[in-house]
Amino acid sequence: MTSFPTAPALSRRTLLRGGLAGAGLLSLAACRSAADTAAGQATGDAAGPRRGGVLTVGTGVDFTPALLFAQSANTLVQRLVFNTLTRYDDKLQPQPELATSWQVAADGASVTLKLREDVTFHSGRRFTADDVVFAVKNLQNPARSAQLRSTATAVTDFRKNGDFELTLVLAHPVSNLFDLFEFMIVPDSETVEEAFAGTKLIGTGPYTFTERKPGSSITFARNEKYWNPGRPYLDGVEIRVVPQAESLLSSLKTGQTHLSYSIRGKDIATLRSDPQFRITPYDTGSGAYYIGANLTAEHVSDKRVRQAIAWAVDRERLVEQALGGYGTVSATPWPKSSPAYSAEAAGHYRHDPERARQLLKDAGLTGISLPFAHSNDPGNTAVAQILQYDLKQVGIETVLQPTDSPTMQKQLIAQSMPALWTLSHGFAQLHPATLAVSAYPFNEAKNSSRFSSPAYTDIVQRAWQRPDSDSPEAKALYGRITDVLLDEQFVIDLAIAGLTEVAVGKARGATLNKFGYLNLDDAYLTA
Amino acid sequence: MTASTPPPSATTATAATTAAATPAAAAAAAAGHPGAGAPPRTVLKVTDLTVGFDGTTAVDGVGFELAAGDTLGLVGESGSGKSTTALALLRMLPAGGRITGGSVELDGQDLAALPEPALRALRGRRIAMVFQDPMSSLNPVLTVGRQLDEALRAHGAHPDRRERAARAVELLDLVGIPDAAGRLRDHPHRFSGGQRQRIMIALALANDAEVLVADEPTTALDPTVQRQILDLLTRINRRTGTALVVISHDLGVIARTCRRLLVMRHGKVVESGTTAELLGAPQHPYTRQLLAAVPRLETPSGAAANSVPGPEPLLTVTGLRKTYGSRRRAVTALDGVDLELHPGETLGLVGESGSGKSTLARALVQVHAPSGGAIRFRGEEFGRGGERTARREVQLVFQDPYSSLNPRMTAGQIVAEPLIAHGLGDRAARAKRVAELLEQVGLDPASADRHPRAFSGGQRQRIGIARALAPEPSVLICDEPVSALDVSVQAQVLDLLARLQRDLGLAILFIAHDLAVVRQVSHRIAVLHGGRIVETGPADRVVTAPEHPYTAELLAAVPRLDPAPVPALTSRSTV
Amino acid sequence: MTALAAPARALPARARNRYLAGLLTGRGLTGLALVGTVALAGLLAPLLTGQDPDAQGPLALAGPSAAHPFGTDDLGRDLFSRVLHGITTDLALILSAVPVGALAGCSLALLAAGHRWADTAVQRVFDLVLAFPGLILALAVTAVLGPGRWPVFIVIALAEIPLFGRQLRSGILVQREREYALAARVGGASQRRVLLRHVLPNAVDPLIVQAAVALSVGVFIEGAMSFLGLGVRPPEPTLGSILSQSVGYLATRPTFAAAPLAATTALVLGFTLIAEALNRGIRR
Amino acid sequence: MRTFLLKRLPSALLVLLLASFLVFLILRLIPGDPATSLAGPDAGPAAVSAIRAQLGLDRPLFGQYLHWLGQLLTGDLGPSYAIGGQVADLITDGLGATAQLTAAALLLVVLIALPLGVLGATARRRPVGAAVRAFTTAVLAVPPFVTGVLLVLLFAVTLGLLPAGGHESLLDAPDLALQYLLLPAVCLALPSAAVLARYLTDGIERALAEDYVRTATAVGVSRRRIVWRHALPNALPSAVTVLGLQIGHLVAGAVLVERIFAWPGLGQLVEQGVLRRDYPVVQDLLLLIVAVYVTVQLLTDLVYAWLDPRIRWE
Repeated sequence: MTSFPTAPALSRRTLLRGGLAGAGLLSLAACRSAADTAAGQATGDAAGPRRGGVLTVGTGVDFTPALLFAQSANTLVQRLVFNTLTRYDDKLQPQPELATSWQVAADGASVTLKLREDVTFHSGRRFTADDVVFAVKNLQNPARSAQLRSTATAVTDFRKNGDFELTLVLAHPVSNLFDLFEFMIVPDSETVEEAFAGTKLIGTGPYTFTERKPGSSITFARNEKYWNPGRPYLDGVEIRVVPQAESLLSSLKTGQTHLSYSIRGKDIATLRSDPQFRITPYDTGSGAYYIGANLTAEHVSDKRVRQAIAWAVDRERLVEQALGGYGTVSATPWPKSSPAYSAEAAGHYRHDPERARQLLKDAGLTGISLPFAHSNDPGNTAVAQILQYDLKQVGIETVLQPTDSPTMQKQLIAQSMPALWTLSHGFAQLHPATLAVSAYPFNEAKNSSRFSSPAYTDIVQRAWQRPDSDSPEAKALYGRITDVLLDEQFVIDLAIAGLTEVAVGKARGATLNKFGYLNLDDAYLTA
Repeated sequence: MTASTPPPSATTATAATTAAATPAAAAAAAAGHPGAGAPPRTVLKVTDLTVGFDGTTAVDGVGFELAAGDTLGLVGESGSGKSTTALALLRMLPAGGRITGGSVELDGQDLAALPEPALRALRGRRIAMVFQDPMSSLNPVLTVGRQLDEALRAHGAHPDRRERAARAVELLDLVGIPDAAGRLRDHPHRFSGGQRQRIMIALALANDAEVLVADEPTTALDPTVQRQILDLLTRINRRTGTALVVISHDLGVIARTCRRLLVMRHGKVVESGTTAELLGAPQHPYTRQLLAAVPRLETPSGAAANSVPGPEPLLTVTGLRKTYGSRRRAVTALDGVDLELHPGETLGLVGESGSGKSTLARALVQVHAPSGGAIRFRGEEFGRGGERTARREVQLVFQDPYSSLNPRMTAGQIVAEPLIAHGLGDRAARAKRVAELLEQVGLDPASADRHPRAFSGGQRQRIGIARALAPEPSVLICDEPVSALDVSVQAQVLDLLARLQRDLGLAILFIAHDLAVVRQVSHRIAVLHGGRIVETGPADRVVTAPEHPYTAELLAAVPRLDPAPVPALTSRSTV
Repeated sequence: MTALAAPARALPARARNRYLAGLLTGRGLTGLALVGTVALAGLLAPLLTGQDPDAQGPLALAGPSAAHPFGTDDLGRDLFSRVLHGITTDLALILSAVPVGALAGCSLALLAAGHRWADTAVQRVFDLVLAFPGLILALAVTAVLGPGRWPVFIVIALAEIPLFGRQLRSGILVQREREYALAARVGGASQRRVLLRHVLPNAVDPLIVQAAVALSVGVFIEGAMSFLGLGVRPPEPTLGSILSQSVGYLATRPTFAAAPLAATTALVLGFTLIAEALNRGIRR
Repeated sequence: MRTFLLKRLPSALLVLLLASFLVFLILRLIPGDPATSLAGPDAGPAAVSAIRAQLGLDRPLFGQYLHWLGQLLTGDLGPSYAIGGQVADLITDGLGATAQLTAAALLLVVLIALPLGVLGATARRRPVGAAVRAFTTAVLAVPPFVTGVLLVLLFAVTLGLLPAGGHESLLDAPDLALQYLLLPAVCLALPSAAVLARYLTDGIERALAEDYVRTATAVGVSRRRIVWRHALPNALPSAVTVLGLQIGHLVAGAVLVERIFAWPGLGQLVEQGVLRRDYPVVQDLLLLIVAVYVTVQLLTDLVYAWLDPRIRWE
């Protein structure tokens, strides 16, 4: 299927000839058309998975090699070249990948993994337990800036039992151990520095890295010796970087790209009625919009002001106008799939300006003005303007501060944010403890809001340092975390909008893991 | 009117060509109308030609006939409509101009009524034109060969490029450009002014036009070059039988070239006739006035009547040198000039373009620092105190009354500038002085608040003089002060200068290329050539008995108002 | 001696004020009318529309209607009001930044006229400013100063400096060699006086034209900076910010872009027409 | 010509040195630093300082500057901080793409501006002239980011004639590469073409009022030939100067156009570099752009002298 069902190639050429008369263009027209080369050359039956073809994935942000081992804006590469030890299913239950089975000790102080024995790296070297040791140590290196470093550093010792069996000894039980296994790609120890520099990516994954043109594209070819027999189906994958949102949309519409996770909500809304596209929401990614408050700043140090803000925002309109309807109104960070999710908590704050005004009045604060930072891209600017307007309605004037992301990041890390800011955060789709120990906005030890409370620290540590994550006790702890968050409102959650997959009809079988790693093991292109 | 002095020892090419041409002219004159002996055919007949410019009439009912091989002169001062007439002949009026009546018949075809494409086919092929300013009339970025090529291919006579190139060489040869073949690839700026005018003529001749209209063909040129160009036109007229229409403000130019004359004023023909008749017995008062205003070389100096020069020199120049450019490629403009200027004296400095006269003037008013030698004012050397008094007491009058006045200032402001610069008087005193100065130069003090463009050329030159007089100088350097003016205006300005010298006892360095003018106003004349003074002496002596061959050459080139060498009518030969 | 142009010169009254004469042609008047209409609409914005340009509502991306003559934007704000207020912001920015840039450029050019070394130095400064891609400059200035009107102002002014400076410098070089300048020097005027009183007034003509061109360049720079998220601080409307906002909806809501585009086009067209008219007036 | 170059070389080098200093300074003035952006949003101070040390950002500023100058002199530009790979490789790739784009745009500028400029001057009073003026005004009034998106919507999405964006190597697939090139080049070229057309119109109009045109008319050269062969060559030298300035604008405009058309050139690289505070990439790139500009100016002067025989190289 091409993207121009009504325009056969011949008529297109005729059109080109007629429309763009000119000697130079005529010779162009006689050649191939670049407008439809992305259509795969695959052959075969349309009914089932089919071998062959090159899948083109469009993204708005280029891959940053230095963030290979961290959660970043582009996580499409990791799972194409590398594998993880396990992967979650829809119910957050780990499933085997490089690890075939695992045994957590009863006290939760160690875990024993059995590994696949038939895996080789793209370099031809065999995968063994040493590579897992290396992967964990790699994440413990602060320069790798891995978000789950806290969990990785909980591993204090490695006990090998042959080449394919290994026990990780933990300093204390951690409830999000399998988040680490989902997160941690296993790199080739010999070329890790080259991988970090983006020149050579050697893993055990389904695709081998062929070429990277920074700012433009990254291409991969099928790993013929992949341990999963018959996979992958595709001959290759191209990740195409299209920074301009409108252009990315156009490239999907013209069939130049088959698949993208970077389409803005409001653009997706325009594609909804088009049968040519399949739209699949995931609750992964950095998808929760929030307002952060710097608790050392004037006015917002008062909890009532923060709660007033939570009441003031019309979350429904935010989702509708800024996100094109692709998002869920929520006062808590948790998506529905999270064990910490509770409908009641999610609906705790509604749009109630009257209540907001009352709270401000109680606090003795009327007519306050606050600086309000936001990222200067169009999407976040729209979000910020909506929030500004809503806050104004309850009597909080804000001065918007469009900030570019490196500046914002520096301020976040240095804890020097202005009184208010809006951003989005991830990590709520995993085990709830990961959010509180690994996601910076919620980190109990050090966060941008400069919030700290012994009670919060206590609950978070208890929720984290336990071997189980699904038990009623654990869930009770999550509920208490939610209560603290709802009460303190140092992070005012607004809406959850994960990644949304937009794919042309012929591109099938692509999935994301919980960290947004693109998995194309089972992906194929129909004829 | 006395007979002209015969050309001195003929060393130049000019003299040679004249000599070569003369027998032919004589022969033609003797034969009357060579050919069939029938009266020559009329090629151009202009009837009642009227040209309007945005509502005003610039040419009003001009009519004449031109026979094949004939020569006709159109003479008149600025604004007389002579150039407009010339342009109207080819219907090439500038924007806003339009032929509003009459006809221009070329061999019976009315050019005024012809559609543009048909007219284009005639331009250059049957009627051609040479313009006044060869500097701007040649395309600066195209080679001379290209421009000739364009002219040749415009009428498709020579389809082959090589053929055209050969013809271009032939044409350059004809107009006397040495090494014609080698110079086809040069751009216009590589040629001298006279050579450019020759190239213009070659362009006009490219397609063997029957009528050649030359609009002020020599105005921008030095006298010796002027004479060469006029000789060339005469020679072409004689050799190819091309009929000539020459437009000029200079009676001398026309008298030398044309058999018949038309005198124009305010767009109308006031008098016409053969050159001999007109010069010998002018009928119309305007013609008489015009003739009277022309300075004659024969007129003795009138300077002695104005003032008697003082004994002590006011300004002394010794061994003045000036070089331009880098040390390696230095161009010497002044090469050891010695001069003395006495109080109340007018020293005429004669020289052609490139002789260094403007450089000298600028050195004297301290715009350029000399490279060597010394200038003393009242005995004090420049650089040792002399320059300070000189800065106020030596003033300059410029050649071009258009460009030397700041268009953004009023006449009053312009005249007041030196007063302000030298800190003379307060505002009220200055206003009074400006009025005084304007009156002194013969302008209405009430016109002080008008901008230069509201004045005529002569009036502007008066403003320039008033400005120079403002700081009460004792020396006035006049750099070609009248060469851009009409003869009648020229006479008035010269009178003004004479009067000022009489009244104020000014010393004047009068720089000019026109020997007749210089003789008239100067006590002494110095001749500048190649950056050196080649001859100095009392004005009358230098003109009547030149000691240096170059002075003699200059004298020979001065056009005379005696109609003696006017060529006879020639018929067109086949080319 | 040019007899040729004499008839044309016989009309001194008409040429008295060449700028005025240029402006009073059909072209000039059209330009003035265009700029005037747009500017007036901007100035009278509070009278023409009762809507707060920043007031949001649930009705987003609506087409033109009685309540919203130009429709609404993606946040439900009235586009008519936003465009009108945007015009004021743009004009205020451009009409202040361009003169400042022009003044700075001209001062540098005058400075350059003083000495040979000053000339070299100033020329290199112009080169440097011209060589830096404008948008990089914008990124840097905004990053240092933070968002708002100032960076836009500075970037526009900076961009104009070499344009005006180079033009004035070459004008001065030409005019300085004219005889009237020489005459002023001979008359005893100091170098400074010759430059300021004589040369400068005659060298500014091309700058008038440059100014009109510069104004349209200003509209452009403002728009480009908004597009890159470096423009005037939101939610303050500017033509550029509305346009860049509308880009995402060109396919689905073309009316969104129409109004700001029309205002920008009218301004640029008006300024260019005025520039052309002045140009012809000067050349006449 | 050699003396001309020798004379201009020192000041060109001076501009480069000044530019290097400015570039270095500006980058350090911009808030945010490479280490924090490399560390990611959730990094702790330890990670940041580790990265800072690794990148050498903990050294004194002047030392860093000298180190950079040293790198420039030895030609070893070192690795990029954030984008990945060697700076030299990044720049080489980007330069190739941008060179293609600007060269194509330049060609289009000339191809569009020449006929438009001539038409504007000769058909001033006719409808064609009005149409030309309307076109140039419209092009000048609509910002390139709108033009770009409109072009994509029209030619890629609606008509499906050309790709919406992207890039193909000119060596691997010239026919496809040209199709990818067309839209961005047009988008980039239009404003400059409009400006150049205006200057050409102006120059030709002025040339047509000159005496030599009168001469050509008098010898019977046709109007068409006068315009193209006599007036145009006189308008060209100053047009070349304008074109030289426009090349600077093309490079600057590339930031926007490359973004809209996903063109992997220097513009994108600069933007990425700035956004990630990739100092080496941005420093070297900006300096390269300045160098290109200085070279273009030199070339413009040479071409000017070549086109105008009155000017000689001194």
